[in-house]
Amino acid sequence: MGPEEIARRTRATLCLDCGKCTASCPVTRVDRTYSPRRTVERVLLGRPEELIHNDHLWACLTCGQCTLRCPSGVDYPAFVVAMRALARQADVEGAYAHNAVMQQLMMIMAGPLKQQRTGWLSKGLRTAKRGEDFYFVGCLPYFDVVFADLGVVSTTAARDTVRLLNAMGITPVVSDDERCCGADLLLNGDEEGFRRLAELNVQTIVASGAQRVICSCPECANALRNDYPRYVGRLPFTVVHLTELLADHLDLFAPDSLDEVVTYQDPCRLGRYLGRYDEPRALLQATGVELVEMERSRANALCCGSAGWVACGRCAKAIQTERLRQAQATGARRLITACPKCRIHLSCALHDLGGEVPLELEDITALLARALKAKGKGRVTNDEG
Amino acid sequence: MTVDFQPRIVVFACNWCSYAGADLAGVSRLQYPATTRVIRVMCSGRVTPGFILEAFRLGADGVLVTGCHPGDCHYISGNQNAVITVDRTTQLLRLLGLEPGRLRLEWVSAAEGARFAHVMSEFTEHIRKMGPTPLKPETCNLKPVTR
Amino acid sequence: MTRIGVFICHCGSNIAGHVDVEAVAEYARTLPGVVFVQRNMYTCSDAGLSEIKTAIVQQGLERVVVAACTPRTHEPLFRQACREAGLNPYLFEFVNIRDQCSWVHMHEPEAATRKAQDLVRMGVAKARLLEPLEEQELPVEPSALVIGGGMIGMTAALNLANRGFPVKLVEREAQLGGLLLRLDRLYPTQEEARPLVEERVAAVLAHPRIEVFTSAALLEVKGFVGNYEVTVAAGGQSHTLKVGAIIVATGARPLQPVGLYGYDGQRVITQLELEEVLRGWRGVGAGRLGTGKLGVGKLGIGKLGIGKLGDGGTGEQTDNPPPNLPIYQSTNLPTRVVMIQCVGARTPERPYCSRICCTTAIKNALEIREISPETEVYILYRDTETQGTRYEAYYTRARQAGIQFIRYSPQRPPRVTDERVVVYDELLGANLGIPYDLVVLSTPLVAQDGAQALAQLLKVPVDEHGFFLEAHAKLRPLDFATDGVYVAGTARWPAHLEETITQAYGAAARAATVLSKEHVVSSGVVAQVNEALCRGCGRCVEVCEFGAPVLVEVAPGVTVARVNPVLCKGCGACASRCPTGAMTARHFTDRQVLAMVRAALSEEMR
Amino acid sequence: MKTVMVIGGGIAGIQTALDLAEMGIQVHLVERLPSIGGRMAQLDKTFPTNDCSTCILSPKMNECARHPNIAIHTCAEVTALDGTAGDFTVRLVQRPRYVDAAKCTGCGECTQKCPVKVPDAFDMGLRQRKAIYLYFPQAIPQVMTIDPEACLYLTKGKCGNCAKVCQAGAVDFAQQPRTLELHVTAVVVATGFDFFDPTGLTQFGYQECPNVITALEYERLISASGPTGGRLLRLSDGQPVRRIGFIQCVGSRDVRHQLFCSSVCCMHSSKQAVLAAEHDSQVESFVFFTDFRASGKGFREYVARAEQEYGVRYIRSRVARITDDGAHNPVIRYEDMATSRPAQMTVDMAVLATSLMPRPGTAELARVLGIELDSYGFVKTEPFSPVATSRPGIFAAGCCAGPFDIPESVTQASAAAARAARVGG
Repeated sequence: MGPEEIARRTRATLCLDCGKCTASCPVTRVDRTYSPRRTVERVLLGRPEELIHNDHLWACLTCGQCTLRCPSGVDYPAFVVAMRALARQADVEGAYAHNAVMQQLMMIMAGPLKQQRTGWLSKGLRTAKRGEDFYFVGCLPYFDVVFADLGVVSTTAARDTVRLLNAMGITPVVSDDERCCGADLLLNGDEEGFRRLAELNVQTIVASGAQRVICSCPECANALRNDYPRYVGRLPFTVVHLTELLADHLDLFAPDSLDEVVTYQDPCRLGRYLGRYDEPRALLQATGVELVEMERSRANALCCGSAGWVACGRCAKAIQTERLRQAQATGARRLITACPKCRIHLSCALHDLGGEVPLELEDITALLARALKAKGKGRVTNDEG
Repeated sequence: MTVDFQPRIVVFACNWCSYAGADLAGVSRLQYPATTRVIRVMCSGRVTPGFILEAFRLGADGVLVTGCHPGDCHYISGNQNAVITVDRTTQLLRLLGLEPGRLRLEWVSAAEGARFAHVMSEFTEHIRKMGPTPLKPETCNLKPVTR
Repeated sequence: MTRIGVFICHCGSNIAGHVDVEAVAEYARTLPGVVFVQRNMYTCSDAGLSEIKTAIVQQGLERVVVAACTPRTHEPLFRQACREAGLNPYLFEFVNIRDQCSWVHMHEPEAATRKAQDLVRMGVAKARLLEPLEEQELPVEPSALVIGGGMIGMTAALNLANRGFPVKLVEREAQLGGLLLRLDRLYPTQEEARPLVEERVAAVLAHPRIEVFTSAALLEVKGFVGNYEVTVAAGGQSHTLKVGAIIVATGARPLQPVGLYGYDGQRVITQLELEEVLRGWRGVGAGRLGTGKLGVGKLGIGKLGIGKLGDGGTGEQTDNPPPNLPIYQSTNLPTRVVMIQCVGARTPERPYCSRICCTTAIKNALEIREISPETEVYILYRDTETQGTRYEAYYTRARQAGIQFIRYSPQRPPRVTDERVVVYDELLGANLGIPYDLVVLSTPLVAQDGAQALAQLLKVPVDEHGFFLEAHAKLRPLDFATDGVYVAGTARWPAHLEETITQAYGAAARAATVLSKEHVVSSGVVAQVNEALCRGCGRCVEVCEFGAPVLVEVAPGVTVARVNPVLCKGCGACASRCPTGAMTARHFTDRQVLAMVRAALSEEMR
Repeated sequence: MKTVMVIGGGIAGIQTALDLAEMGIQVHLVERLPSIGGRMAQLDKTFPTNDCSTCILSPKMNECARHPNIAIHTCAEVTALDGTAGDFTVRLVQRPRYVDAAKCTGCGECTQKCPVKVPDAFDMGLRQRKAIYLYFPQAIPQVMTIDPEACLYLTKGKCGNCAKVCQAGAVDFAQQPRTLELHVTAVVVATGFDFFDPTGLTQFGYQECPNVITALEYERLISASGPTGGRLLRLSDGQPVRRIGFIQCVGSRDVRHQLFCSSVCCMHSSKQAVLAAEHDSQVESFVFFTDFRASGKGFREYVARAEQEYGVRYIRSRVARITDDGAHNPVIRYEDMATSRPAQMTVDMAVLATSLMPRPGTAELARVLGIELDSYGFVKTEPFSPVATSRPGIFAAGCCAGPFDIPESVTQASAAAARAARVGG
């Protein structure tokens, strides 16, 4: 796909030069030299190589804020991602975070290895090898290692998810053959790697006999639901995010079980991409917590500042700091995230701020698990596995 | 595994101790298998999980990180960072399903030519027993990470 | 495409004998970017070097790869050759096909040759990505700060000043001289301490290039080797001093044995108190140098002058010695004196040996015998620490002088009763009761109370006992890991006067190695920050042992790391710790190392 | 232009040379042997850090070789000195190497072909070397030397293999001793020490029992680069060592030999015991001492670790006699202080901590330089004017002036640099 093709497919050719995107872009607010409009302009003027060799290509968070507001409906994130694929063909890549360890892991997972990624399973959790529902865990076990020094234990979310599913009477398939969903490779412009991961995951899921895939990570959910079909064709199963599913089981939670004030971070993928703003809120309220909204929420929610494990620098930190300040301003003591990556990025910023912002981050699954009505099966045993 | 399997082993060696140990092995004409390819870094603390994973991703049968003995580090504490790096990477290999035994951290001082040669031979044998890595460049995305 | 030249050394037959150098050369020609390949009998010979230079010029080489022996000995040689031919020396890459091929795979020439080809491919892969690096020069302020106006500080200051370097000498007390002022005599010569000190003080005060600050406090230390900016509070105002090097000579203080062996400052006193007493006995008034201040109550245990303006030297004491001292009546000489060694030393809480107590005890014992030959002196010890030629002889002399040495063990320590000291004699295997007039306790030197604070000001470490911790116990005893800061004397560790004077000269020499240069020059192989990518998280600052990276606020609320190339040692730990990829270890960048990894494993070159 | 001659290329001489050179002062570093490095190069590890000696020494040696302000003269000795402080004239005589240092690349081709084998002095004769040889692997300069007593060509006019195989054409049998005259402003003596030879002391069974060795021999034995590749084996039968006795004060603190204490033995024996345990945790070590002297920085802590972590046992008793039990096991006889009765212990290796002595050449050098020696034969210095000798402009650093450990020697080396740099304007 050449630059013109990309411009056409993403409706960039329809750009009105109105500048609404630039005015909406969280990156621009930190890096004044960055403008989605001008980025598009470059390509429209037939100078794609300028963009390809410019760090601005990697600045976009693909948060979708601009697209949501664009009067011409230009899919700017899709435009950027496609241009990154071109850049990659020209041997140009972004500045990967964490010495590119995440990229390495994703690419190795595209290989033939038999992973051992289900070690997080703990006693009392019911899972299966085959079945109707496939729990797509995502990279949580890897996060536990890579982000150990942030003190974030991501697999807690996996255990809590299984608890919640069990409470719903679902015994999900959990598989060692699951691969990274590949969303980040796609964001890095590595379509080849993404396709291979998609194919392998579809194989695994189909082999398990699952009709439905449940994701606790919005990025996975979005990748499987919206990106996989574009690369590997129609999927023989449906894809849901945990919150979508739980929203029909609010009775699982004791209405007054939790008495605390929290605020909620809308993940870009769950919110602007999948349009799920109400479900997580309904769930939170079902537990009795008082939910106070941040200055920017729902469709206007501010991104957690980093995507694709790339270009996670000064700009990312500024956005994250602003978001944390907004959360702090609500007076809530807990900031609830529904995306493991938001949790990691915001924890990193908290670490950088060195206690300046007295906030606790908690994944929504952890909070919900705490609020589960005590039932015989799938009771909350607050073990960390 | 047949003996004619020639492992491909990437060795990271710190400039001050381990690389010097390799030199001493040479000067002392100590023979060891031609299975290793040494990459010199100033300090074992320079090695990152990314370096190690890149080697495995592209089909290395084994990776050795070598540095100054604890307390001997030319940069005071660089080798302590190497310990963390190798430990983290080992955990990742376990998750990925690649035998952790294919990665090892060894201390070799500038005076330990014999030890360097021994480590090379012994690790080569160890890898021979494990057999070739299931990973080959063509099985993973061939496009290397450049930064 | 970058033009790369590859030079392959035969090293006589050392390489050529076991590696098919022709085949290696042929292979090298096939590598992308390689435009020139040459074999040499000895690339490191004058002939070889001039061939490299010629090729750089005639072939327009932009990178040079030499496949020969080890960079550890020969890299400087080849870099120089590149420099001489006008190529940035950091555009040179070394491939070791002798120590890592021919010599270690002598019996498998094919394998050795294949490996040599791989190593050349790896070298070329890195060479392609090499960047020209600049060595930074920063001017040096050719003057020194000496902290501590005792014998050590003064000696170091004089040596530097006499070499022509201006010196700022900072002392927290009201006068120069330090602990030595309170000593009566010095071992092993038994000469008076005062004249030696006075002579130094006079020389310092008279020296045109030494500026003395007494009752002074150190407020702030900024900068780095060659370029320190120090703020000193003295005489009710603050002075800003620019210096190129700093010497720490703040000394130590003897432990006050409060609560040990019935210490009362009357009949049970310390060796240091005994010095005063001996003066009394000898009828030497403690008058000279206006030492009225020198009551035992102020036994040099004030704390280092660190703190707010003006309070230099007036710091209160931590352990207060008993009141109304000094004590022992100088008129009636004792018939029996018992000295107890290792009081508060070599114990669980203070496991070290203070080195000087045995010799100090011997000195004072000899003085007692000299003043009053009838007096019996007993020294209860654990091990005589009288090493070397002088002090072993000194120990012998003490035994010849009739001083009694009785060894005790920590399991059965001596007991001090009202009339006698009871000690279990290890060798006799029996208890002895020694009636006494005076008990003298040998207590260890302990770190100055202010040492920790000073260490923080200077950003240098102290050990678990509070003594300053040098860069390397063996080969860098007077250096700190931080360039341009040095330590001498008992601030580092208890030591004999002779040793501390030696250290003073030594530290002066170390400082002079900095001050003698017009510039401090950084290596090109240092870390570098891409500020746009930096989060200012400070992980690099945490991991660096040399204080090279620091966080600076570039805009309100925006901090980024900056690396001082002069302090950076190029180890690259910061680059591997950096979460965002903002930190680059130049000459060993991720791209360069990964390129080598890739080349090691795949024929295909990108 | 200030120029300083440093005599002796051990760690003290190296440090003095580097400090002076870094001050911009020209240095002539004169070494009697074919390589600088001195005693420290022969050590395996160093207390109290257990640092590998080579690892920390050889970078400094390379620095000397590389430094524009340092001229290294190996195989050289000082034969005359005239003048006064600030203006000395020195005569050096440089023995022939029979190898052209400018041409030799240190490739070692020649040693492969040399037919003559002689005991290697660097390895305390525990290993053979060739008549043409590199003094030790990290030698500086990296240049071969021909041993004129051993070389067939120089002794019998036969062979000459080395010359034939040397592609660099570096071998030069015609080399003659050279005399150099240097003008220097100051001189630093750093000629180091020698170990007391216990051969005469029959009481310790040295050379009667093959498993009684000296501390330096032990050092080479346990060194990774030594004759056994660091395996701790008995000299008699090559069996691994299980029980070692370390005997302190051999020749030291003894009116019949050296009155002085050698300062370093308590610690280096402790280190050697620790190394033995590190090689093989089964090894039992016993250190027999008179007074245990460990007042240096971190020393007591080190000894505590030796006792608690490595199980080294310390026995306060001066060993009276060592005999061979017939199976080459040393039998150590001493007084058990607890019972005041004679006791004995059979070990399979005994290591003698022999005293540090003035080097044999010291008296002659002192005569040439016109400096005084102390009553023990060390270079004389004054307590409160350290490193200064009896002659203005001439200084002494390290073990030529007495027994000192490495940090003290290095400190004196820097001190000597400071004082030498002062001389002459």
